[in-house]
Amino acid sequence: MWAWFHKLSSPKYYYEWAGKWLPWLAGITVILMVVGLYWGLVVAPTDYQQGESYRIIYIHVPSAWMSMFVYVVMAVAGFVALVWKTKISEIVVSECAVIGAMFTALALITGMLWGKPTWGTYWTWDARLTSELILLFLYFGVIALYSSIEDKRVAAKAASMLAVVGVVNIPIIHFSVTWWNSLHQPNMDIISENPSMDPSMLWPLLVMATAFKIYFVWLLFIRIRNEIISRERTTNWVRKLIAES
Amino acid sequence: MLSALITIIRRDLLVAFRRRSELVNPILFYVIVITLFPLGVSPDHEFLSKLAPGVVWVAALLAALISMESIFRQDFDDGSVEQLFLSQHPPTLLILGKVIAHWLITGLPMLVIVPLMALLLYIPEQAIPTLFLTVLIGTPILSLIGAIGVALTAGLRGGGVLLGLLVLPLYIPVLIFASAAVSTAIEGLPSSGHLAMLGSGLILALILAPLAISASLKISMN
Amino acid sequence: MRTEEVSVLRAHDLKCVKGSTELFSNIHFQIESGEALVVEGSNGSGKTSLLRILCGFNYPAEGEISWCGKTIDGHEDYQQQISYIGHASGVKLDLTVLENLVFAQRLVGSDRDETEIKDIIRSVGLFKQRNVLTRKLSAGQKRRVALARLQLEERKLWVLDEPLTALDKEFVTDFENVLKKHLEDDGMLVVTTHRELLLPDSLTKKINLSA
Amino acid sequence: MDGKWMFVWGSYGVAFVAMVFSVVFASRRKKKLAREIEESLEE
Repeated sequence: MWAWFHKLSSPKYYYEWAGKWLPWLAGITVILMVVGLYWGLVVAPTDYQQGESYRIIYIHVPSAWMSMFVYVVMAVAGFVALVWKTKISEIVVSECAVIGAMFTALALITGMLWGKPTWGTYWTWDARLTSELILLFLYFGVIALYSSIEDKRVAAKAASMLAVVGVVNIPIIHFSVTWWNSLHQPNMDIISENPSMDPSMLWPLLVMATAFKIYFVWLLFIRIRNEIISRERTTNWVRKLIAES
Repeated sequence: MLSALITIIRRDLLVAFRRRSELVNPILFYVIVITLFPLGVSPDHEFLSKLAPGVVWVAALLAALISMESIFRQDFDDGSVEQLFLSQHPPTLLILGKVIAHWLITGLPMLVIVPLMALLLYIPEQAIPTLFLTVLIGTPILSLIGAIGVALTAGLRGGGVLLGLLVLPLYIPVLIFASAAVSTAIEGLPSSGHLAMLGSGLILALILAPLAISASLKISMN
Repeated sequence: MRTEEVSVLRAHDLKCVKGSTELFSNIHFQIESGEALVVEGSNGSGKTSLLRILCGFNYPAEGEISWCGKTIDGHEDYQQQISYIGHASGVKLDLTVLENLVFAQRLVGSDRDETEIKDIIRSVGLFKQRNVLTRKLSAGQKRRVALARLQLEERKLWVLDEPLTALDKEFVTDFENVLKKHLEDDGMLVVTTHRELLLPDSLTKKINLSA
Repeated sequence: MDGKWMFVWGSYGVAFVAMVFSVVFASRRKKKLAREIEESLEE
């Protein structure tokens, strides 16, 4: 097991290994997305309180989950990069930052589009939206730091450090924002997602959430492979690879 | 151990006092930002005192941010950063000393001036002790977190703006708890809960931040 | 502070990469107590990088450095054997010469009284300027403050990056004597320089990064 | 049709565009990189 991890941290091996997975990941993502979309948009019943607009949660909730999940992945990779100095985990940090920022932005946009028909306004300072907004800032910080340092290995280490600091802070930020929110808008939480969802509505959500997760891995693998080629462009194996294709 | 801490604090204070002109800049900035709010929003007595806790603290965040850069800037230029890691004493201890010195230069003047700012913003007298306490507990947290950001961005062009992007989101919990403490004090309610929250934040920052700063400096030295 | 045992600094198969360019690779060397290593090479060949790797500030892309048989990675005592003078000499411009040295020695942990420090200041020819802000000194004089710090710290391994920059000829001779004395006392030295530095041949190893 | 569907289509549209284009851009970057390296090899 340990030996396998060690092998995986070599860029060449990782490149080939991830390459084998790509078609499978693509296939599973597409199938799950199609199933989830059909189920969520057509099969699932209309919500008696919110009407059709509740269907936005099938992308809003998975995006929001992913926005946090990706941050944790990024921070764990950052920690590994700082302690064991493996090249692949450094790349994972910078690529996760971009993908995570996308999911966070999606969660915000879909959240706002859900808010208009539900609350009558695009933006409210509710705890969830505010936390997502701050999370987006944290992602932007990592991306900005990474792109302003020229030496990409140093940049990746700095970004890793920031990701680790961020992940320690996120629970504190989330707690403070929730607390702040309860202070100012005590009645806002009633119309958030129902904790006891009907199974006919819950299943499509779980399918979509899985689809998003697989999609993330797929996109991450593609981006990591690109970054490996870019960084290792002077090595023999990359040259051979390019010459052969 | 303690003597090393005191040595580095004394050294940094001495250096700072040799450049006295730069010493007052952050505090002037702080005062000016606070003055802008009544001008930009409204000088109405009731309205201002409602806005005041937020204004005092947003201004404190910004002032802490712009004063932060000086903590390691010179050390990177003159090669003292390397020497921190070759010392007989643990780098984290010396770094803690540097943060303390920096807080004495930037946070302490804020502490002195904040009751005056409270008068400008019509914060009732009963809330001033709480305000004072939030600044006393809150600004060291700002220094500790800010120093991580500076350690990561030192030696970069345009580091100042970048620093804001990295550090301001991390300042949010301090802003929330500190201004809420002042607000409750204005309403005449006890604010010890909020202050305890800030206090535990300070303890956490004191333990973790020096480690993060030290690791960040090592990365930036590359 | 100095021990009788022989210390060994050993570098094995070092490689350094900056960005996407490789600065050097396949660097091997070993020095023991009382020996010096002179690092040569053209501009941009990675001399400074090598010294910083030796001090543990940077990590080599490949290879390993060991001190007395133990790898320096996570070996904290090792950094406490080093005195380092880089391009920036670690001198605070807003402190006087004397203050700089007093603070430096306290941070290092050695405890000399002020007369000893003054003796060292005299030996680098800055006694008259001891209470002058370092900012007001010339480039060569600033460099001398750093060299005075070297003698004050009493560390075993001296890592010096272009120590002779801006120094005048007479002082270079003095400084060579300081280095020789350091080697005689079983010290070790790693140095880069563009100017000729006279050190006993039998104790000096050379390595050229451009080769 | 319920007016609320507009918001549903809007958010699904945004998500679709973002996610599909992320993959497309990543694949195009790979081709660009390959071309760059090929050119540097020919030199």
